[in-house]
Amino acid sequence: MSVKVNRRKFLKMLGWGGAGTALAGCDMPTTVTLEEGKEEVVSYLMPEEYVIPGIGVWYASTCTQCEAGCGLHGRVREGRVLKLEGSPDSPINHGNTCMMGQSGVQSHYNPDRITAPMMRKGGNLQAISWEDAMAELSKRVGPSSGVDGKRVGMVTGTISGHQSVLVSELLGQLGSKNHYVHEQINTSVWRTVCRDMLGDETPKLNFDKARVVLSFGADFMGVWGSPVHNMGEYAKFRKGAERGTLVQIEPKMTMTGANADLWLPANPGTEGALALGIANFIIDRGWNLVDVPARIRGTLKQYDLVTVEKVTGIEAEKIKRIASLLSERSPSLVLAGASVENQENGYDSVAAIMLLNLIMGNVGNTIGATAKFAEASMQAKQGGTKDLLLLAKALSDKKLDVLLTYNTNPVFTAPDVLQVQAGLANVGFKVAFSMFPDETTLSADLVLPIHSGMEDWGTHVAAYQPEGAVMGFQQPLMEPIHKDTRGFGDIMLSLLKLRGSDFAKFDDYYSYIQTSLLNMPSSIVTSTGSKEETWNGILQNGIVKTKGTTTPLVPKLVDVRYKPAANNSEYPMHLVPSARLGMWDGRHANIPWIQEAPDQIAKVVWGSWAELHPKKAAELGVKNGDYVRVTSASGSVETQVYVHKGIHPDAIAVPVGQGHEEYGRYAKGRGVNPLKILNPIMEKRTGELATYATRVKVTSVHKTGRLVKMGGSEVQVGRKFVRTISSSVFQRTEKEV
Amino acid sequence: MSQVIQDKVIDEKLEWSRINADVIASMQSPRRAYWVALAVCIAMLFCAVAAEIYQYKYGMGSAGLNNPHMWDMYIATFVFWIGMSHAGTLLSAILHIIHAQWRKPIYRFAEAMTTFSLMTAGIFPMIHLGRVWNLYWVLPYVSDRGIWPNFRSPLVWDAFAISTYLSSSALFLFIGMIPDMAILRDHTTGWRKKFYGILCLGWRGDDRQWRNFRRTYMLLACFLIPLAISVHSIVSSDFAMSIMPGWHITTFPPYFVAGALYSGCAAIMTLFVALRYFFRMEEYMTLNIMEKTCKLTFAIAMVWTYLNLIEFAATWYGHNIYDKELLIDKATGPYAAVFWTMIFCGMVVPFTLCFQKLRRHMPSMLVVSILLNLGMYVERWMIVAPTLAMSHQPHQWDVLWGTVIQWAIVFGSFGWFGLLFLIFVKLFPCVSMYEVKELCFHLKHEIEEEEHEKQHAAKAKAGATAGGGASPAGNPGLEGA
Amino acid sequence: MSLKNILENFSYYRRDAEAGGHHEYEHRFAMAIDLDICTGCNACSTACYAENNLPVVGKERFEAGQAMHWLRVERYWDEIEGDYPEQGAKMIPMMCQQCGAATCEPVCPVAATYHTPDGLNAQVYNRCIGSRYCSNNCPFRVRYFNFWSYYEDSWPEPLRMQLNPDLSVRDKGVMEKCTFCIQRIRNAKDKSQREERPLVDGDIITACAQACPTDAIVFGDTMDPESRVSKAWAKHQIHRGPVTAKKQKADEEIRGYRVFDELNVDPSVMYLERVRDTEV
Amino acid sequence: MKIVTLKQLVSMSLFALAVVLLPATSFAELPVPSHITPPVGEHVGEDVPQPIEFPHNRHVKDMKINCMYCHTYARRSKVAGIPPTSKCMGCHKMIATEKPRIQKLTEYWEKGESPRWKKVHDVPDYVHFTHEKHIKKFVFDADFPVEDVQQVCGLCHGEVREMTVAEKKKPLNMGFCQRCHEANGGPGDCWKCHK
Repeated sequence: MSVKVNRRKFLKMLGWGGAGTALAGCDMPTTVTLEEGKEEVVSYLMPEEYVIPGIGVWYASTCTQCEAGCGLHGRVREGRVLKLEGSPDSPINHGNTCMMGQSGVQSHYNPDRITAPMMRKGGNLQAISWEDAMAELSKRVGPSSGVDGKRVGMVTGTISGHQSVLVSELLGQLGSKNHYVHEQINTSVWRTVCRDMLGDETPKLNFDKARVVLSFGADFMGVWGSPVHNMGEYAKFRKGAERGTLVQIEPKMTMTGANADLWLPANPGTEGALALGIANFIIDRGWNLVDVPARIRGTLKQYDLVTVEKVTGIEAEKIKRIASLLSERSPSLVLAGASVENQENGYDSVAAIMLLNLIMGNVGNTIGATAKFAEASMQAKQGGTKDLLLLAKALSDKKLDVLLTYNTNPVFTAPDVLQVQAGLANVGFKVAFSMFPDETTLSADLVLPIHSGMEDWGTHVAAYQPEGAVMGFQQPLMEPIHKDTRGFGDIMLSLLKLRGSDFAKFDDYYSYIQTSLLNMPSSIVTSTGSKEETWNGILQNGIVKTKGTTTPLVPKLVDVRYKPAANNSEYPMHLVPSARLGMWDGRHANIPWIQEAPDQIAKVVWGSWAELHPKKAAELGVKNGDYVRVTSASGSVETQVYVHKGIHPDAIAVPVGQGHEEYGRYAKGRGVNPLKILNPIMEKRTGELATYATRVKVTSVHKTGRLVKMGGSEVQVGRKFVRTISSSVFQRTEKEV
Repeated sequence: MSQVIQDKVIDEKLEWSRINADVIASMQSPRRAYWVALAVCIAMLFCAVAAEIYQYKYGMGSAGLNNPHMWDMYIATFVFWIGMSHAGTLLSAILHIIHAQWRKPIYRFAEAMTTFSLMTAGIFPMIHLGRVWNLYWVLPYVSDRGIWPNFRSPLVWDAFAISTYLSSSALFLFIGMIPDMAILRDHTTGWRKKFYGILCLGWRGDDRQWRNFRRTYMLLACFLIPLAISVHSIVSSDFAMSIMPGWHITTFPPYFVAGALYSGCAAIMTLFVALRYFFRMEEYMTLNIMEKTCKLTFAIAMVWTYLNLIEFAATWYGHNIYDKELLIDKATGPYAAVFWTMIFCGMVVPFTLCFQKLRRHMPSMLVVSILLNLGMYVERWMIVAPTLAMSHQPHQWDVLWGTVIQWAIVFGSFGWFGLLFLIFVKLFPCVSMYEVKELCFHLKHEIEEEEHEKQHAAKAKAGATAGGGASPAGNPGLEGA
Repeated sequence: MSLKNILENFSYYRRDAEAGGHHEYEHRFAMAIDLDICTGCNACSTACYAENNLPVVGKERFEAGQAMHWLRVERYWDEIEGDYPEQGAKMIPMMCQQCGAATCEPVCPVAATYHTPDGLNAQVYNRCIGSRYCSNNCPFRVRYFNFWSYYEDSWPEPLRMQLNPDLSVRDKGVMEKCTFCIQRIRNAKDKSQREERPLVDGDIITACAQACPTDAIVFGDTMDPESRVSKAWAKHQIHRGPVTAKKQKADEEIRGYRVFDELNVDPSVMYLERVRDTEV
Repeated sequence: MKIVTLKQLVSMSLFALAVVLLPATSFAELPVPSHITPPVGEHVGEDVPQPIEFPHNRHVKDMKINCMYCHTYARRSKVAGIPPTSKCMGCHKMIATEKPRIQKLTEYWEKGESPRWKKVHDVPDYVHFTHEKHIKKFVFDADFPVEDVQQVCGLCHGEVREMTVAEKKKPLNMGFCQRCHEANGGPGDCWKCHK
């Protein structure tokens, strides 16, 4: 096959012989084999100068575990990738990784990967050959299929780079405008507010310049934005000449909250009021650094301390302290995250919060402009939950005949009331490009197994580009483990070729990327040296630095029409479908390391739990390990309780990620999925799904069990494991030396 | 009645031939209860063997052990059995040296108990090893690899101490049986005759043999006493040498020795009642002997209680916060029930031994002795488990109650011990015939002499009333000589 | 070691523990972990799983307390009166502290755990007979025992291909623990030897320190006065050896401390106290 | 102290006997490099069938090919490495192409596969032996002539030049290693080999 030959040609050039997964003269650890002639040794077919059996070689690539686009180095020994580390060259992660990046290898080597194309025959998915699969594709979406382009849809996760170009090309070729980009964990509302108030969707957050970070539910170390980058910046923020102070306001303690100097839960959904109250106090005292028009001032007047205390449940004294902190220790950085964004009033709350940045003069200081990747078609198409709602509507309205899914799992993430699973039945032909048998994939009619991030080519342009516009370059770290998987790009190319196009000249995705990267216009990259040198440089670094376009921020005050959410006596509690670094939106539930890694706060493993405040737990008469039923208007889930004080007494947090009905041996049938019981409430201004707005009631089901968590005692019992000193002492002993 | 007669532990009029006949008969036709006990023991052992096979195959996790609880009941049971072994040494060696005659009818089975409880104890370090097939690495043998065990480790000391103690106590048991073997050789037929013939090592009972025998026996007894004390001190150093709260205690060696003697005595009481019943030994294992055993047990119980309280006090007034916390946790935490069981059984129950009526009531003594044993078992458990459950590191605090596998093996060890013991008493005389004869002989003499003295005194008295004068038999003071 | 040897070198064998005691050290690897910037994100722990062939034990065995996380991130709550933990949670990555006066070492009956010339507590898996005394005697409880044959079901094919061939996969009945990534130390030493240069600070980086998104973990050799970790130890007035009066910190408010220092086990991991702005 | 087990004693004395009694039939022994105290121990290897019966004797004795010509990684890595098939083909495209073994090799080559050799000198997986260190110490650092390297290799691998397919001739157990380490000043730290 011609594809194969070209791949080989490349591999040879890279110096990475065709040993594949065979273990060349190596010692694969088994238990004890002392017998002579029991183990096999296989040599390389062709030797390569710097590949020595027994010595690992590091190759650069890009992480595909989330959308942040961190650079990776993968250790390859005897043709197997063993360990991933952050690439020090990457401006996004600076050599570091999070636990998801570390566990990329387990995604790649996952025992539950789909190894052959499958087609639905008589209700069941059955393995077929690639030839048959491609024939079927051609039959259903090819030129002779007579498919109506307008009735073709594609749903993906956040997508960027050349993959994005191919997807757009394909949909364009078919005449479809239905590209749904669904990402359960997103910052859509924040982005919209940034666009409206700052003129840039993804402004650069200079944690290192900030002396105070006031975060309203933004778990920026966990699942908000680019976590590894943010954590690196956070370290600078703490280690700077003056130690920065972090104040976190959120209904359930996230990892970021756990690191805060002051952690407070405002009544869920009232964070906007709190922000306005702080703004009002600041303006009242004349501490604001930027003038505020009288119009806005008038709105703010209603938010006096007494009212705000009543609405938010946060003591006036604390509000005053936060306000004075912002003024005394300017510049600051004020952020808003999931628990604020995903309320019915999310946009207005975030806008109120952004107002603080504007009046304290943070814009242009701690909030700066980022460079954008110059080629718009390759920029990240960032997903949200709005597209999920649109998809659900299109499905129920029977507007789609063909649906392609890639890198997202709407059947798992969509609330039950949206009836995505049922809606899929209305689609005549569903094609899933997938590595794993997840819920969406198994609802498809044709399943095309794709390469893992460690086997495939690709380019990734991160949405958040903190230090100049770069493109992450993803290259195979080893030969495909399974012989019947194919690259996503390769399949897209062959789909494009069905109708004949400019892409016909490329043998495979690799040659397309190579040609494209080597022929980037000089407006994007400054190329020095020969093409071969450039290409080798890309392979070596794993990133392509480009000339980004930067547009300065234009701060603009908008009217804040904040309205707190109404109370609900039938469902008194707020459901917090919390996400965490690691499990993300549930896509990593099939990775054993992630399942076994305890939640950062509750320390629970291998399952679901519900976090409750001791007050509420006492009211309900439950303790750790007891089961409760969490009921919303749209359904209910039953899970064990973990009681701690890091949660608002009126909130119950059920983590997202578990409760898979499919998705391989590690994920299937484990825990519950709180997303399923969400009410279909929309954030009013952006149309996103307000995932934090669902109200629930909690009842004890009088069943108990042992909560499987790490750690015996929850407190140090007088031991000196973690000691705490005040920052004034710290300032004296370490910063002034 | 005179003191001698009142305290006499056996009917001195027993004929020697009857002693032989009775003891030999006991080896031939015990009561049915014996067979029941044997069957129960075999069943228990069978459970343990099955559990151990499972554990061997799948790993120590099947015992429910986990990160804080690296040791649990296996080690507690090990210490328990080691402790029990001390009674035999106490009865036969210590009491032998101090010429306590009443030990004679019961020391044989106590010695057997020593050997068998050591054999039971010795199994536990093996059961508890993760890789038991490499057990021999603990022994200092000349290895091809040129490596040695770590002589600093108390576990290596254990290996030495236990094997030495086991071989010495087995030897002591065997030596003590030689004259009885000869009796059995002379009174049995068939394979038994051959069997005992080999074991009696050509005993003829001449003077030279008796003289050598006595010397050897005394020598071994003297050797065994310090050994017994050192063994349990070494076992205690498994704990005392560590850094853990509740283990790192200076008084552990005497405390362990006292506990050992205590549980040994309690076990003797149990077996006393059992054997007395099984083999119709009422004439040999008399209530007077039981009384003496009870008094001894009570004394040791008080020593143990004292040492235990001392330990608490030292912890309480000491400045080791971890120790103190642990003590409070023991008394109030998840193990509180077990802890108070130990206090009750170990410190309160022995006071029942103060009552003569109870002491002479065999069923009560069976219950009391079992309670004491239970107390001593949970004492060992209370040493091992709470320290691990609530040590320095609160993050790893955990309470463990064991799994079926662990319990099965622990129970099975009683079956194993019982089996060995029951086979022993069936195969060998559980009452030392020659020593009982000696006892009767001495007793008869003592009584005769006393009678004699009495008569003399009566005569003298009569003489005195009749008109006084010197004793016709001369100096009465010489008679005792 | 003959008596003559002991007599001749008496003063040598009586060296101060800070100078290495009776050990002949080539290196003394150590860490400094800043708890102020440690976020508790668990990247280190996962990196450790990836690097050191740590088995995934599954829910039931995790529940039984038989997990094998050499490096665990412990989370403690403040003992507070109020309604909310306003200072967040306390996170501490806890791994083998590679004590200079390790309590695990003397108790192993077969010397499977011993002190290496690199200043580490070695655990020789193939020598271990599984008496588990070492773990019992570890105040930090950071030794993990293979209660089951985890390798049999932890890495179903093709997950097995990820296993690091630089170190053994452990079978049941064997104790194991953090090694400060001995295989990385070895590879770095081999590399420096190959390049005929001395080992310099930064050549060796453990998997946890490498992964840490905030670089809270600093790893290095305290015998090299120029290393980052030496400087951190010196700055925070933490010294090798047991805590004696002369080695007490001059300023109690300086952040460095070693966990359970009062037990005089001479841990090789220095933690820096968590800082909280108490004025907000 | 050198410790010799009974088994080794017997096998050594048998070996010595054989050397004494059968001088005519026995081949000239491989000289031991003077700077090395050789490890002591003998082993009777099993016959390990290989996919191709590679004649070491032909290559080593007759052709005088250096060990490290084919096992090229020995001086650079912990594993000596089986030579890549391309290396075999480098000569055997031209040489001895008519021989059945070579034809078999050519078959492999044309299929683009490497033969799946059976490992003969296997140590348990918890032993991390490294060729590199040994070659460095005994050959390069000792200025030992590289052309005689088989004398060094032979200490552990036996007289490969007399074998066709490799056979295990030395016990390669810990005692064997340990005695040599003691005699030649190798490291005594457990973690040097076990980790």
